[in-house]
Amino acid sequence: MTAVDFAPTDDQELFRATARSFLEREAPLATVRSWIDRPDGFDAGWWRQAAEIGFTSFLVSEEAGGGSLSGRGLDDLLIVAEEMGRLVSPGPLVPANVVAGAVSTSATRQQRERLLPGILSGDHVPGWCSGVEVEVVVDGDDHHFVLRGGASLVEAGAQAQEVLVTATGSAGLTQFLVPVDAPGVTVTPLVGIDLVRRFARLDFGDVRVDRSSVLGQVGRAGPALQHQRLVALVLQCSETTGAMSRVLEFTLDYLGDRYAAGRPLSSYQVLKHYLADMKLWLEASRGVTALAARAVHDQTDEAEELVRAAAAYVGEHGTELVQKAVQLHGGIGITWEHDLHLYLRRVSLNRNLGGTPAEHLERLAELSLQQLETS
Amino acid sequence: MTAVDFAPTDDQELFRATARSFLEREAPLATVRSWIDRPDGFDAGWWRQAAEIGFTSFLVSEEAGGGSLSGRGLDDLLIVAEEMGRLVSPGPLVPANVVAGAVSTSATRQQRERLLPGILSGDHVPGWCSGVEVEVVVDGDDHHFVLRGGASLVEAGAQAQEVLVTATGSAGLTQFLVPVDAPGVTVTPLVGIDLVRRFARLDFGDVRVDRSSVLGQVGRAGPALQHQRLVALVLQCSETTGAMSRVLEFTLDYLGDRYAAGRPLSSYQVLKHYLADMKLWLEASRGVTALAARAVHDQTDEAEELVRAAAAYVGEHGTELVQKAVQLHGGIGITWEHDLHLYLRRVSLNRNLGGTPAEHLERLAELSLQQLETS
Amino acid sequence: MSPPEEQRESVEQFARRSGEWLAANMPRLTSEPVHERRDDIWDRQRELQRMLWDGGFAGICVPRDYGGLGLPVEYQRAFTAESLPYELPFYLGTPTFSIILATLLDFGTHEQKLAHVPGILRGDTIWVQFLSEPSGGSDLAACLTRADRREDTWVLNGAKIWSSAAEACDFALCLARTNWDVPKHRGLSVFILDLRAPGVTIEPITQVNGNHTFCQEFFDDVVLPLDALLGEVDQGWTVTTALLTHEREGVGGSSPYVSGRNLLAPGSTVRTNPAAVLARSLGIADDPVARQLVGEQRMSDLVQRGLVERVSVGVRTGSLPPSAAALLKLYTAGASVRRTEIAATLAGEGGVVWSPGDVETQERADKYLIRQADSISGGTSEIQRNIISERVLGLPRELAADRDVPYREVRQSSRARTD
Amino acid sequence: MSPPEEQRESVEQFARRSGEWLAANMPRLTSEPVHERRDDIWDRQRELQRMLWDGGFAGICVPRDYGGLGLPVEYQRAFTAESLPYELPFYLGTPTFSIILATLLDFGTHEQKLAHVPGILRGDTIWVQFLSEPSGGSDLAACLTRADRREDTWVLNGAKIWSSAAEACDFALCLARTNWDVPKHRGLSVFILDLRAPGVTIEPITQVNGNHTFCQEFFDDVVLPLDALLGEVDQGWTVTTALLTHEREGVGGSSPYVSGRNLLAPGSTVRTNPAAVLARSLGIADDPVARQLVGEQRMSDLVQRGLVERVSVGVRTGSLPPSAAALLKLYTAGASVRRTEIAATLAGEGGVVWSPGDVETQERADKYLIRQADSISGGTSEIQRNIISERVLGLPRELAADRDVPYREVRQSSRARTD
Repeated sequence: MTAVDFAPTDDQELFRATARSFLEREAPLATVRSWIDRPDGFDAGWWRQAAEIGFTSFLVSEEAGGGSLSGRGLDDLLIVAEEMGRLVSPGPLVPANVVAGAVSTSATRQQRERLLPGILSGDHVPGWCSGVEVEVVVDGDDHHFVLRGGASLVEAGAQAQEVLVTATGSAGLTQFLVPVDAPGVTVTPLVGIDLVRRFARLDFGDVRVDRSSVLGQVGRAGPALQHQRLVALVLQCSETTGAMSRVLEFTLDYLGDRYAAGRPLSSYQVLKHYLADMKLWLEASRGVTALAARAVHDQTDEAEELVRAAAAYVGEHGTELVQKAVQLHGGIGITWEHDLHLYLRRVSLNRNLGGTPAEHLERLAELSLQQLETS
Repeated sequence: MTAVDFAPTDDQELFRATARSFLEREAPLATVRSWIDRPDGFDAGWWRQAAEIGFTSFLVSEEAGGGSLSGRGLDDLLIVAEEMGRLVSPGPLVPANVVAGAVSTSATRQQRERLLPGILSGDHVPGWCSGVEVEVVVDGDDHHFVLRGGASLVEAGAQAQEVLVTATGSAGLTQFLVPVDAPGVTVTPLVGIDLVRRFARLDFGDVRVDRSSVLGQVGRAGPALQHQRLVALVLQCSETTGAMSRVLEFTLDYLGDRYAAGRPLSSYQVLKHYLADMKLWLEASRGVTALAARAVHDQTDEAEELVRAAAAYVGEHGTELVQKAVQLHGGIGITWEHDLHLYLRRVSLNRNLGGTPAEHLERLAELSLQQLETS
Repeated sequence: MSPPEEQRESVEQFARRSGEWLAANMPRLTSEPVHERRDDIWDRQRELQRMLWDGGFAGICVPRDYGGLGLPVEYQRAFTAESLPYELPFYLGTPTFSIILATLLDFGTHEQKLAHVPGILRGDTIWVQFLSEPSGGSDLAACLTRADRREDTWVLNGAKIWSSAAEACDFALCLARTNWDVPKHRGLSVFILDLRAPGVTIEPITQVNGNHTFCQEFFDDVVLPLDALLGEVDQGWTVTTALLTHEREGVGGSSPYVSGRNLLAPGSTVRTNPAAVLARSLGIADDPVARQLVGEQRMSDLVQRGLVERVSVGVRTGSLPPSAAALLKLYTAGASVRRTEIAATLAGEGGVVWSPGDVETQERADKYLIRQADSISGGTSEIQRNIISERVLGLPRELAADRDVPYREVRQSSRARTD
Repeated sequence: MSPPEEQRESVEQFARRSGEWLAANMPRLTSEPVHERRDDIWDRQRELQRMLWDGGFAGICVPRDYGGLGLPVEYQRAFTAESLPYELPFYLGTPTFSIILATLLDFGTHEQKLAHVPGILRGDTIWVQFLSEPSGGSDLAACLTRADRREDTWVLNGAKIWSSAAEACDFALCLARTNWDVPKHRGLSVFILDLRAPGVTIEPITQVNGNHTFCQEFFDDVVLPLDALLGEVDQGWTVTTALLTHEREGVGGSSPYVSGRNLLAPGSTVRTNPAAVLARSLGIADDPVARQLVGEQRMSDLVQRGLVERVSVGVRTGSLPPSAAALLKLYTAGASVRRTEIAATLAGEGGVVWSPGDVETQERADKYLIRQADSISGGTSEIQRNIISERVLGLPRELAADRDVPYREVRQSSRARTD
C-alpha cells in the first residue's frame, strides 16, 4: 500500500470549472427536460462540444489522439462524470469512454484510425455490451466468425453506429467491434427509469464478421472485459456522487428558506441530523470512489474489491440520500415540476446497472473468502 | 377472520398486579444479581411461590389441576412472561409450561399423576428439548426403545429431573419423557449470554426406555412438537416485550433527569424521535405477539406465520430497543453496575433461541410461496 | 337512539346476515383491487356506496338520527371481515368516511349533521379536507388562507394544496384564519365549503408518476353562509386536531366508519404476500437473499395487523391516548417505504430498464419515485414522531418561536412572505 | 527546523529504509493484534515505543526541537504502510500520540514542549485526557471540576469519568472551571496533571464484559504549579475543541502522529475480512444470506479507508474544515456497530449459549453487550451529527438554555445538583 495523494491538481481544478460552466450553460436542467422526448435523449451538437472539451479523450493515449490532464486518465474522467451527475446530463459517457479506452489499448492501427477520430470528436457514438450473452463460432476457416445471441442491455445501443460485444466460444472470450447495420443485427430500443439515458436490446441472429472485427486477441478478452466493467462501474459511482452533492446543496438551501413555527426548518435537530448523515454518505462515497478509480488505473489486486465496495455503497446511499431529500422537501418533492425526480431516476439507474448492491456484496464475500484460502 | 377483543379481562388485570408485586418483592434486580452465581440461576423456594400464584398452571386443564383465568390459557401465560421480562426474572418458565401443557394434553393418566403435581407446585422442573437431534430405534419387542443422539440446547437441562425429548425413527417423530438420571444420559451444563437462564447439552448414549415413557402416540408427535415450539416462541416474544417496556420506562425517566446546556435531555428532538421509534417498536411487538398467541391457542392456519412474524420482529426490535437505550444512557449504560446489560442479555437470548430472525423470515417466505401455489 | 342492547341481533347474527347480503349483492373482487387509474372510479364509488345504503349496511356505527345503524364497533368489524372478498367503495374510506364523517359527527350541529351525513351515507357527496398551504409545509396551523366576516357571510381568500382528488369532490372542510391578532393556533376556524361555489378554482398537480392524486385550490372572494362554520369561531385548531386524529385512524386502519379492506394499510387485511408474487414472477423465488425480503414483507404486514389491534383497543380502553393513532400512521409510512424498496430490490437491473409496453415494471418504477409519499402526505413521519414523543410519551414540546406571538408578527417561509 | 527539502531523503527512500529497519528490529505480528487483556500490555507499549525511538523512527512529524524527525505527513504514511506486518505500540496511538501530543504541540509553551514531548517519544510517559464528568454526559463544557487560584498554585477539586486506562498513565490533560461568573464555555482552563500528585485517586470502572477500559478519578485539593496551565487561563474551551478534533482524527485514522495500524479504525488498514474468518469457522461460508453480511463487512472497511483519505486531504487542502474529522468519528462508530452486529448475526443461536471454555464465543457475546461503546466514548454519534450539521454544513446551532448565563446559575442534571 503506497500513500496516495487525492488532492486535485491545478489542471484538474481548472478543467472542473470549465466542465461545470459548459454544462450549466449548454445543458441546464430545463434543456435536459426538453431533450426527454428526443429519441437519442441528447443533442448531437452538444455532445460534439462536450467531446471537444475532452469528455471522451481521457482514456485514450496521447499518440492515439487523446490524453489526460494528470497522467491518470480515469481520475480526470471522474471529474466529467461527477459534473454530469450534478446536472443529470444525458449523453453516452460510459460507452463512449469504455470503448475509446478499449480501442486505444487493444486495437489494431486500422481499427483505431477507423473508430477513434469519430469518438474523440463526438461524431461517432459507440455502443458497449457489458454482459456475455452472445456465442461465437468460427465459420469454416479461422478468418470468419458467426455471432449468435442477445445483448439484453446496451447503453446507446440504438444511437451507436458500431458496438463492442464480448462473445463466448470454444476459444474463450473474444471481443468484436460490430456495425449495428450488419446483416442479422436487430436493435430494440428499451424504456428506462432515467429519462435521457438510452438503452437498447441487440439481437445477433447469425451475424457474420471477419477477423478485422476482433478487438485484441481471440479467446483472451477476459481481463479486458473485466477492466471495462470496472471502469463503467466507477464512472457510474462518480456520476452518482455528483448527483448526491447537488441534491444536498439545494436541499440545504431549501431548508434554510422554509420556516415552521417561526424557525427555519434547518434549525430542527432531527433534520440537521438527517443532513449530517447525508453529508457523511456523500463524503464516504467520494472517498471510496476515488480509491477505486486509483486501483483500477493502477490495476492493483484490490481493484475489483474497491470497485464493488464503491458500487454497493454508493448505489445504496445515493438512492437513500435522494429519497431523504424528497422527504425533506415534502409534497413538492414528488411533483413532476420539481427536479428531484430527475436525480432519483439517475441514481436509481446507476445503482442497479452492471450489478445490484446485493450482487456486489456477494462478490465481495467471494473475494474475501478466496483470500483466506490463499493467505 | 373474526373480530377479536384484545382488552384484558378484570381477572387478568388483577393477576398482572399480583404477579408484578410478587416479582418486585421476591425477585427484584438486586436479588436476581445475587442468583447469578447459583448453579440453578434461581431459588427453588421462590419458584415454588411463583408456581403457587399460577406461573405453571395456565396451560394445564382444570381437571388436571391447572386452569386459566380467561379461558385462553396462553393469553394468561403471556402476562407471566411479560412481567418476568420486566424484571429479567430467572426460572424455567418456558420448559415448565411447555411440558406442563404437553402432558396435560397428551399424557396417560399415570404420566399425568406422576409429573403434573410436581410441575404445578414448582417442586419439579422439567426439561424440554426443542430440536429433533435424537434417533430412536425399537428394541426387540415394540415395548422398548433405545434413544441415541445429543440434544444440543436444553433449557433447565441440568436442573430437570425429567426431560421431554422428541426422537425421530422409522415410525416418524415420537416424544419421550426421560429421567435425566436414566443410564446413558449425560448432562453438560452450558454457558450463556443470559446470566440466570440455564441451558445444558444432553447426550443420549443408547438410553433404554419403555412404552410408559412415550408421550402421545408413537410416530405422531409432529403436530405436538410444532405446537410446543410455537408456544415457546410466543413466550419468548412476550418476555422480550416486558423487558422492552421496562427499559423504555427507565430510559424516559433518566432523560428527564439529565440536563445538557441547561435543557433536559428529553427536550432534544433527536432523542425524542428515538424514543418515539422505541414506543412504536414496543407497541407493534405487543400487538403482533398478542395476535400470535391467539392464533396458537385457536390453532388457526395462520398460527405459524404470526408466530414467525412476531419472533422475527420482536427479536430484531427488542435488541435494537435496548441497544438504543444504552446509547441514550451513554457510558453508564455499558457498566456492570447498571442494569441495562441484564436486559440486553435477556432480549439477545430470546432473539436467537429457537430460530434467528433470518430463519423466521426464510420460513415466512416459504409459507407465503406455498400459499401462492395452493391459492 | 340505538336499539336497546337486548333487542339487537348479536354480532354473530349480524355477521351472518351481512355475509349473505354481500354474496347476493356486491361484486366479487377478481384478483387485485380495482385499478386506481380507471376513469370512472369516482362514479363507481358513489354507485357502490348507494348499494350499501340500499341494502341497509351504510354507516354501521353512525347514529340512526343521521341515517346510520347506530351499532357498536364490533358490528362494523364483523361486516368488514365478511366483506373482504367483495368490491366496496374503497376510495371513500379515507377521507370521506374515516376523516370527514367522523369530524362532522364530533363538531357538527344537529342541523349540519342532518344536512350532510345522510348524503355521505347514500354516496351522494364525496368530501376532502383543505389544510396544507403552499407556504406552510408540515405546520398546518401556519395558515394564511383567511376568512373575513362581511355582514352575514364569511369571505374566503387564499390557497390550499395537497388535497386528495379534490377535482372529484363535492364538499370540503377548509381551515382558515379568522383572527390575526392572537397567536397562531388561536385564530383559526373550520368551514364547510361547497366546491361549486363561485370563486373556487381547483387545479390538479402532476406527480412524478404522471398521476394527479393531489390538487391545489385557489379561493377568490368565496362567499360562505354563516352556518358554514364547523365548531366555534377561532376554535378551528380543536376541530383540526380531532380531524388529524381521525386521519391517523383512517390511514392506520382503525376507523369505525370504514367498510371493507383498507387500501392505505393493506397489510392489516390482505393475505397474499405481494413480494412472493413478484419473486415468483421474476423467477427468483428460490434465491435465499430474495426470500429474506419476501419474508420481511409478510412480517411487516402481519405486524401491522397486530399494531392496528393493539392501538385500537388501547385507545378504546384508555391505556393509550387518542394521539396514539400516530403510531399507526408512522408504522404504515415506514412499511410503505419498505414495500416499495423490497419490490425495487427484487426487480434489480430489470426494474430500471425494461421493454416498451411492460406496464407492470413501469408502474413499479413510478412507485419507487414516490416511495416517500406515504411518509409525507397527511403529516410527515417527523410530525408523527413529534406527536408520539410529546403527546403519547409526554416529553417536552418543541421550541416554537411563534408561541404567544400575534400571528401577523410571525416569520414565514421566504416564498410566502409578502414583504 | 526541518531539514531543507533538497537535503531530505525522498519518501520512497525513507519507506525503503523504514521497511528494512522494521524487518530487522520489530517483532512480526503472528495473526491477530496483541491481546487487550495481557497484563503487561502497558510495559510492552513503553518498550516498543523505546525501540522506535532508538531506531530513529519516533515522532516522524514532530519538530526536531522536541525530539522528532520534522518530516511531512507523507513520510509518516509511508512508515505506517511499511509497518503493517509488525507489532507497534498500538495502544499509545490514541490518546497519547494522536490526541495529547498533538494538543501539546498546538498549545504548549516552548518550555512545556521541551519538558514533555521527548518523554512521550521515548515511551517514558503515557497520557490520558480528563474531560467527562459524572454529571455532564455529552456536554463536556458542563464542567463542575474546579481549579482555584491559591497564591502561586492552582488547587484542583472534583471528579472525572470515562478516561481510558488512567490507571496505567503518568500524566493527564484535565479540564477544570476557573471562573464561575461567566457563561459555560468562557470559564474553563486545561491543566497538565501529574497523576502521582497527592490528592489524585483513580478507580477503575467495571464494564459489562468485565474489562476495566475506563476509570473514574477524584481530586481532593490537588496542588498544581502555575506552569501546569496549558494555553491561556479561561480559554480552556479553545484547547478542548482542538483536542476533540485531534481525537476524531485519531479515532478516524487520519492523525499524523500515529505509527502502525489503527486499532480503532481497523477497516482502514487491515486486509483480512473478520466476517469471512468467522463465517468460515462457523461453516456457513456457503450460505448466501451469511455472505451478504460477509460482503457488507468488507465494503464497510474499504469505504472507511476511502473516507479517511477523503477527509484527510479535504482538511489539508481546505475543501473541508477541521471539524470534518467528525465525519470519520461518526462513520467509525457506525461501522463498529455493524461489525459487532454482523458477528452476532452470523453466530446466531450458537452465539448466545455455548460450551464452557469457548473463549472466542464468550468474547463475541461480551462485545455485543458493549456494541454501542464506540458510538458513545469520545463524543456520542449524536454530538458528531451536531458538529457536522453546525460546523461543517453551517446550519443553525442547537438552542442552549445556558448561553450567556453565568455558569453558577445554570440548571444541572438532578444527580449533580448541590441544592
